[in-house]
Amino acid sequence: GCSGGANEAQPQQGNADNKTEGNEASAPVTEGVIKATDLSQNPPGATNRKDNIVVGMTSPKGVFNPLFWQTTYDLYVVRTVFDSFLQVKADGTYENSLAEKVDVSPDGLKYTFHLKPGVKYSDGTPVTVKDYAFVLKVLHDPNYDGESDILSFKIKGGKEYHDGKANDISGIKVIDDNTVEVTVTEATAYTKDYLGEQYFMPEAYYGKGFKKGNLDSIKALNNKPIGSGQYVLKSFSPGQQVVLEANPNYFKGAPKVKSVIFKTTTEETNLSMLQTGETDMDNITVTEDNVEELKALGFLDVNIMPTNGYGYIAFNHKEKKFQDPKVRQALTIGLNRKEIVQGVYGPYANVINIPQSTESWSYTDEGINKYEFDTAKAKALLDEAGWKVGADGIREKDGEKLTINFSATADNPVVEALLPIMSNNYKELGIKLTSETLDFNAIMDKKDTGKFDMFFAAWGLTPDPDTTTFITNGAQNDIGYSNKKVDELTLAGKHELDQEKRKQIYKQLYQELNKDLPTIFLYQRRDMWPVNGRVSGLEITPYKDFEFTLHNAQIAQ
Amino acid sequence: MSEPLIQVEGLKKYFPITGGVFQRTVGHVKAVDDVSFHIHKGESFGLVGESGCGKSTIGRTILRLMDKTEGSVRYKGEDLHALNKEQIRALRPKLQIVFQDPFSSLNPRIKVGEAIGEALLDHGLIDRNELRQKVNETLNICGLSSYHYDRYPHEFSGGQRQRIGIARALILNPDFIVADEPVSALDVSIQAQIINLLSDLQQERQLTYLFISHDLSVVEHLCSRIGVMYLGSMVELASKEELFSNPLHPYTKALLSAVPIPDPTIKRQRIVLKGDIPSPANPPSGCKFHTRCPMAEARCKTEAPVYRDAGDQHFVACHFA
Amino acid sequence: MENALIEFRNLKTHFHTSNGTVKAVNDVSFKIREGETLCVVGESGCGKSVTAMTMMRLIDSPHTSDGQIWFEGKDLLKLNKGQMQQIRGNDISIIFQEPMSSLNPVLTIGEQITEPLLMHTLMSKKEARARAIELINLVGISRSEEIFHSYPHELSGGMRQRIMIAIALSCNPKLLIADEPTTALDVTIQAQILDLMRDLKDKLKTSIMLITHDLGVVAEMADYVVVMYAGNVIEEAPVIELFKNPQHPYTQGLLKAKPVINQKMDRLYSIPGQVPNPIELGENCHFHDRCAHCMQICKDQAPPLNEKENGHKVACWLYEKEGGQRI
Amino acid sequence: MSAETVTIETNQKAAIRPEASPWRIAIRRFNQNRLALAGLVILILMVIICVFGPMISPYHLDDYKLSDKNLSPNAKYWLGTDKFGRDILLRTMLAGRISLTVGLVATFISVMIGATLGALAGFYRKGVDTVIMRIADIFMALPTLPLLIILGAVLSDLKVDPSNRIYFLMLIIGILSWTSLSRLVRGQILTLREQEFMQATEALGLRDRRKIFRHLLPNTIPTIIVTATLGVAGAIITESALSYLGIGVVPPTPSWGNMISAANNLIDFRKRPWIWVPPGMCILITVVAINLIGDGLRDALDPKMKK
Amino acid sequence: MKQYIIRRLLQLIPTLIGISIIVFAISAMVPGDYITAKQNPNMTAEKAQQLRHIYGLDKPEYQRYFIWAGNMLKGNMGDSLQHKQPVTKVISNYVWNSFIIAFFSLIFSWLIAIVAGVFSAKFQYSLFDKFVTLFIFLCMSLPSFFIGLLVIKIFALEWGILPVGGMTTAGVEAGSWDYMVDVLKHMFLPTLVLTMLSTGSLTRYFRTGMLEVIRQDYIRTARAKGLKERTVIFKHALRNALIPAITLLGFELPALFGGAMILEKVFVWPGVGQVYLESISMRDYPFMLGFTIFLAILTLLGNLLSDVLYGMADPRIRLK
Ligand SMILES: Nc1ncnc2c1ncn2[C@@H]1O[C@H](COP(=O)(O)OP(=O)(O)OP(=O)(O)O)[C@@H](O)[C@H]1O
Ligand SMILES: Nc1ncnc2c1ncn2[C@@H]1O[C@H](COP(=O)(O)OP(=O)(O)OP(=O)(O)O)[C@@H](O)[C@H]1O
Ligand SMILES: [Mg+2]
Ligand SMILES: [Mg+2]
Repeated sequence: GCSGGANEAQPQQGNADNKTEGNEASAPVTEGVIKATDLSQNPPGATNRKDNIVVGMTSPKGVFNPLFWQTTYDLYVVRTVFDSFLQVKADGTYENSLAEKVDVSPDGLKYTFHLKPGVKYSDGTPVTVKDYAFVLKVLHDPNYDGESDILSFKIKGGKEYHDGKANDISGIKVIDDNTVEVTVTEATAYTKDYLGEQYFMPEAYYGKGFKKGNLDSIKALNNKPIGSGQYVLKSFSPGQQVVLEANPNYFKGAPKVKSVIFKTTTEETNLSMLQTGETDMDNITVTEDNVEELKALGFLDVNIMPTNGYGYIAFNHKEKKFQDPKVRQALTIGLNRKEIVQGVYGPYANVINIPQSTESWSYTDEGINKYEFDTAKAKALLDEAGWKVGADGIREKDGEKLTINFSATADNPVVEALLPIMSNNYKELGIKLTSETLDFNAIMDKKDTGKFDMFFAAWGLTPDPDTTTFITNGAQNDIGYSNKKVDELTLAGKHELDQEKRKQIYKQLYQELNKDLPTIFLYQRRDMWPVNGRVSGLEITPYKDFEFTLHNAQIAQ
Repeated sequence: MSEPLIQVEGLKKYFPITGGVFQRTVGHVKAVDDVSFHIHKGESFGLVGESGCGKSTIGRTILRLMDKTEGSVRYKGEDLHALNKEQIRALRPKLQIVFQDPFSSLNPRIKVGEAIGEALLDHGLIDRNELRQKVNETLNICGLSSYHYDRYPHEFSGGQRQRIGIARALILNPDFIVADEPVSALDVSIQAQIINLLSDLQQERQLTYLFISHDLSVVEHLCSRIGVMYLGSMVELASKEELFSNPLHPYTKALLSAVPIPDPTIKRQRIVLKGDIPSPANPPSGCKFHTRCPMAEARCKTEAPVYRDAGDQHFVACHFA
Repeated sequence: MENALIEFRNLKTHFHTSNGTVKAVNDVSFKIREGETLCVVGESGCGKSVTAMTMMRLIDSPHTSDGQIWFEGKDLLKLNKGQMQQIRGNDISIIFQEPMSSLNPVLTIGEQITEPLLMHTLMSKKEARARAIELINLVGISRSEEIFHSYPHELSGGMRQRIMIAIALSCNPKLLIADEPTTALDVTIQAQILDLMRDLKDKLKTSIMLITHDLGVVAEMADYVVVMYAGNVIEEAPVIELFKNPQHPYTQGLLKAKPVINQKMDRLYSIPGQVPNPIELGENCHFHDRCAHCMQICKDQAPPLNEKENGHKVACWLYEKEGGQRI
Repeated sequence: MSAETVTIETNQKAAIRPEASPWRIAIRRFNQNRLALAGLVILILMVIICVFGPMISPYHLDDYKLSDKNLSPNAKYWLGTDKFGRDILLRTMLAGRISLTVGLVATFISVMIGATLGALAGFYRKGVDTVIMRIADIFMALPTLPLLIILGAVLSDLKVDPSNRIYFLMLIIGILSWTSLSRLVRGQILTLREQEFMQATEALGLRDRRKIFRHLLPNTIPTIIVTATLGVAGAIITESALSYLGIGVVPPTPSWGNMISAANNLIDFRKRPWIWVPPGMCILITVVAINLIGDGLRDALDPKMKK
Repeated sequence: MKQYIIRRLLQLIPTLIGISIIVFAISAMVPGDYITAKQNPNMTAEKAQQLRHIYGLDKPEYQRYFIWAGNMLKGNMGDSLQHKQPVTKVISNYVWNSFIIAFFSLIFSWLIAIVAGVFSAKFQYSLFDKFVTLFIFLCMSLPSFFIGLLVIKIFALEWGILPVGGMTTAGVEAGSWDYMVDVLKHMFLPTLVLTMLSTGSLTRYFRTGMLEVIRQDYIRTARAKGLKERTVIFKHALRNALIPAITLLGFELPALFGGAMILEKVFVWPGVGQVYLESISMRDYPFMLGFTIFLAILTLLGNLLSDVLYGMADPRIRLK
């Protein structure tokens, strides 16, 4: 959905300098693809490369192992080199990849995965479900220090294996080379996707020398991955590039582009490198300037889409003053969120009122209060809540002044706009606001220790709407928020297997969150992936990044 | 005479010679090698000798501006080298030195007025507002003027700098001054003025000098006893009358004969010393002077002469004296 | 003897200091002939060193130099840097008065002596080294090999002075300026050095400008003497004439002040009074307030330097016909 | 000639004036140094403009006007506006208050510590040197960034008012940057202390304090001045890096450093020079002014200075 | 001297112990750890607990220190949490890239600084001097990323003669001649900027050092010998102005290996500085500590080196 495009064009007036003719003619495209206009502008740096695509990105760490990857960029490599039963789709749901079909028992406790026949690893050895079982076993290892949290999916016998009470995981049964059955003790909506998402790693290669409790032999192969994915890792130069070559054995057919290079770029110059053709595509921060610049270059297809995440301002719910929903509402209404968002991203972000991406199947705006900026209403709410303006113009209640310490990380462009607007808005409301900028981890630490009033941060979203962010004592809920109704709805959503029913549950959940405002929901911005016009066939969406479709990519000669 | 003011006993000062990348010690320059003498209060003791024979080193070691290698230096019976930092600092105003090289002993960034007066202030010997007055007085005494107060050392001529050095020592009203060639750069008139000043002060204040000089006529005029050094050792020591009328050591004789006479019509015969000057790092065996001595014999090569009293407090270290 | 090797004409060097203009050298003219030893004597601070330094163009304090210095048909004050560089150390070399600060503290003695040799002669490094060691021996320093590798701070005052002498002698200059070269030397070595200079003069016809306070040295070395006072030449004459018949009251005072061995006296004679402040110098005889024969004219007018009999020149109103009255 | 006598007379008076202390003379010489004076005037002007300018500006720190964003210099906004439509002129002046204070105070602190400790180490050598230099070693080896992160967190936990944290910032920059100067000064003092004039001070029995602060340190002033000049620029720029960690200034309060950093992409850089040129110029002018003053001071304290 | 060096080397031990304690304490006090830094939206509390246990983050600080220090003594710096590789391996992966640009810029900046500094001093207040001074201050008044952007704009975008960033063009084969040329091309801009940044302060130090020295008497002596001005300045004067330079040279040792964080980012240079920076913000303690200690050792050695060199530059200095 393209929210408020017309509205957001307005502030552009009077800014003749920055307006290009294109802008004047039509409202800017804030989502979708801006196609290349003039491929002849393509710099030789790009056109000289006939059979490779260079993707600019932050440098991966070199942990090209599905079990241990550390950053998104490692994950990009993992996803091109390895394959799994299931794969995410553009809408955030999953489809079969290596799996021919998946059977789920009606109670959601037994999952039978059927592997496509004849799939081979890049080294020619056949892919079997034993490899899959091997991976699940490693994930249960007591010394496993990767990020995957398989224990929370409660595979039968998994905990016992992990704690050393069993030598095998009873819930994993290899039926034959192509069939595996996994039994869990608790059904959740996400279990199937999670299990299906685990990558196939050849046991013959990775399992050599592996003993329970010692993963060193597997880690040693971090930078020499072998999988069944589209590409094969040819070389990795730390900080420079990852060179990938087409996997001739790829089960969907050998990729068309012979090699793909992930080249390291940084914020400061990634745009320039696109311009000189040193890269073919990159993730560029979306700002009006950047969009215009890229458009003007003419040889880039600019993909713009909503980010999987949102920005918010948290309240400390352990503080009495924030326990009153009226206060939270007042602070939301009294803050000119639209102005902040526009100031930073122009039309390339929108104010949100629920903690979910517009792209998600669970997204809803039914019965959602928009909390439009309204100082008078905010003042009224505060009055209602018992915070009366004191002699010095600052509100007080029971002798306590309404003062707020606000913390924010400074390396976020939003903060720069947020701070002045917030302090102006809140001053108007009769609130004394002091703000500080801190190192990200310092804020996280404050969050953990509860020594804060309000802070600004951004949150990443997963394709599945299940989260622990707002449930009482949830793993990610460190702002002390607690709401029975939210707890119930979240759990219901987690355990309901039917998507249509889940949708209903989440609608209620979001309505409740929207009403109760555990945090001030601020904005969802856009991501931007400009791709050189000579490259086609890539599908780039919020949930499904470019790397899944690399094998479809083609270079126009 | 009672106890001597300064007693130097068996003083030795060796400088290490270093070599190689790691600057290992490969030998020693025996700059001062077992020298003993004493100076009484109110006396001026002259020290003459070959250049590089260790006179300045003696002067500095006596005042503990350098650490000794061996021996002792007593001032009023107190071993200067045994005092701690504060004790020696308290004594400093009483023990002064005029450096041989006037320029390098002046800090280029400090005006001479301050350079002369600072020690007074630092020792709390004078009030700040009397300082200028006092410095100007001293400048005048030393043949400089008050307009020199605010100038930097590099703006002075060699002789003027030397006088600054003298003023700096005198202003502290010391008991004992090591004067290391204090008048070498002065023209004779000012030289005369300074020497007169020094002897006046001596009479007035019972000042004691260790007067190091090459100018034998000046030494003769000012000093009552004179020591002659050669290659780190004292070779002869006597009252000036004795020494000039009856020099016993061949080196002293050669020295006296070489004094230039300020009369172009007189051409005098001087004793020419032959041979290379030996190295203090590796002094000759026996009598150190034997390599150049016109009277040397075989025994001089092997046997070191004893430093002894040849009668009447005339000490000498020579087999033939 | 007649050929002037170098001639100073109306040389003036004024320093500009924060306290005022110091007229260190104020209208000085004299010449040095080939093979002649010229001694400059005078009150300490009268401008002897500055005269020498001006000739070498080595003054780096803010100053102005006026007049001419003719050397081999060239005015040294007008030469460019390159030409001057060719002359320094080669045709004219100088022994500075302050031996400690004049030697580079971080270079070995050897390096400092061989430098001008390598610069001005065609010697190889080895030859230069041999020559340097020879020079060190020549100026009477033992353990020349060791000294070659020593640093200046390891030498005694006299040794440093002799190193300066060795450097100055290294290239057999046409003119040697020796600014109090033997102050730190004992008389035996002084005699040796003076012999060395005389040798040089005899063998190579080197001219020497010797600045000294030691009238004994003057008597021994000089052919001709120039007496300076407060930036002016006040008297000049061949050496015997000067010692025999000093005319200027200052010169007379100077000769009287010298202590002589075996001449017992209680107090040394010294000229009363002080040298005038070089900032305040007026147009008069600068010696007038210390002079026993001071006349009115001395206070009003500067006396010219006029030649009297026996090649004797003196600047004093006493010897001028139009001399005023005594007061 | 007569003209000359006149000058001589005036000079003479100056020379004779008895109360002329060394500082007086240094100040007089400083005055004679026109460039140094120019530096001083520029710096004072900067300070005046930064202090009083914002008071007469029609804009205010908290003002922003998105409809006026990214305007090039014009009659309304003399130096243009930034991406939030804030007046660059006002921000530059406000930033000057912070940056000038930080630059000068932090440098002052680091120079004081560095020069003193360096001098002590060089003068006493042995144990004192070992202790001070090992401390310096340790300071040099400290990872600055984590240290600052801690400091930021601590300040935040102690609820120190963010607008006061700038004082800690100055202190911390000062404390973290004294080491190089101390080593430089020590190195020089090691040579200086071996010179004969120091033996003379020993002979005079001067107190160590006087030897160090009157005889040795003035000889290292040129180095100190260079370090100080470089330090001011460094501190101004460092400040902007530190605001991220909770010890610098908090937006919207500007500083020259963070104003420039705001233009950290090629587009602003290319298209909107008015965003970064004013703060950049201000830093440059400040540094040049301080350098001029420094040179003047050095020349004034240099007895052999030509002029 | 030998003794002095030995003593100093022995002093390294307590100093390093002190540094290790302080550095460790700092790392322990820094808010957050690797787990919080990751901000994984799926991380459950149990999982976090588990990971902290595996990483040893749940032990008391002093215990962690002794384990870490004990391993350090055995030459084992541990594994980087982010890279899942031994810290030494990670350092060696990146440090040489930093080293080469630092090395070249060191050479260039010292050469330029000596020449510029000496001439600025010799012709103090001349047009040359003023120009050099202004240029230096210009470089110093702008943050380094800024100068980086400037040269990228000119050389890469406008003239198109040099690449924007990185160390190689994507796809060029390592080892070939083309590769060498390619790397040189990529090196040029970062080296240039690094040189510009470090030349400034060096030049200033050389200039003042020379200003002090060229008015000394022994310079007069050197001139009196008729030496060429070049010899006078570069041999006689420069040698005496070396002491500050030696101090600065000592600082270069850690700088050679420390990486230039901001420039590496601007030029996408695969240096260690950025990795270090990231290890700090990601709380990758093993790497952060390991590299800090590595730099600390270099710092100590650099300072020791300069102390030893003092004695060689000036025979009067007696450090015992
Ligand atoms: N750099 C300078 N700046 C100002 N005045 C100076 C400078 N150098 C010398 N003078 C002054 O010039 C005068 C002459 O100095 P000069 O060194 O020529 O004396 P001199 O005749 O060599 O004396 P001496 O025999 O003591 O060495 C002195 O009064 C001295 O104070
Ligand atoms: N710091 C030092 N290091 C090594 N040797 C030194 C040092 N200082 C002096 N010497 C040596 O010690 C000897 C004596 O030096 P000293 O300065 O005492 O001689 P001096 O008698 O004063 O001579 P002069 O009359 O020439 O001044 C010389 O051979 C000199 O080389
Ligand atoms: Mg001596
Ligand atoms: Mg002189």
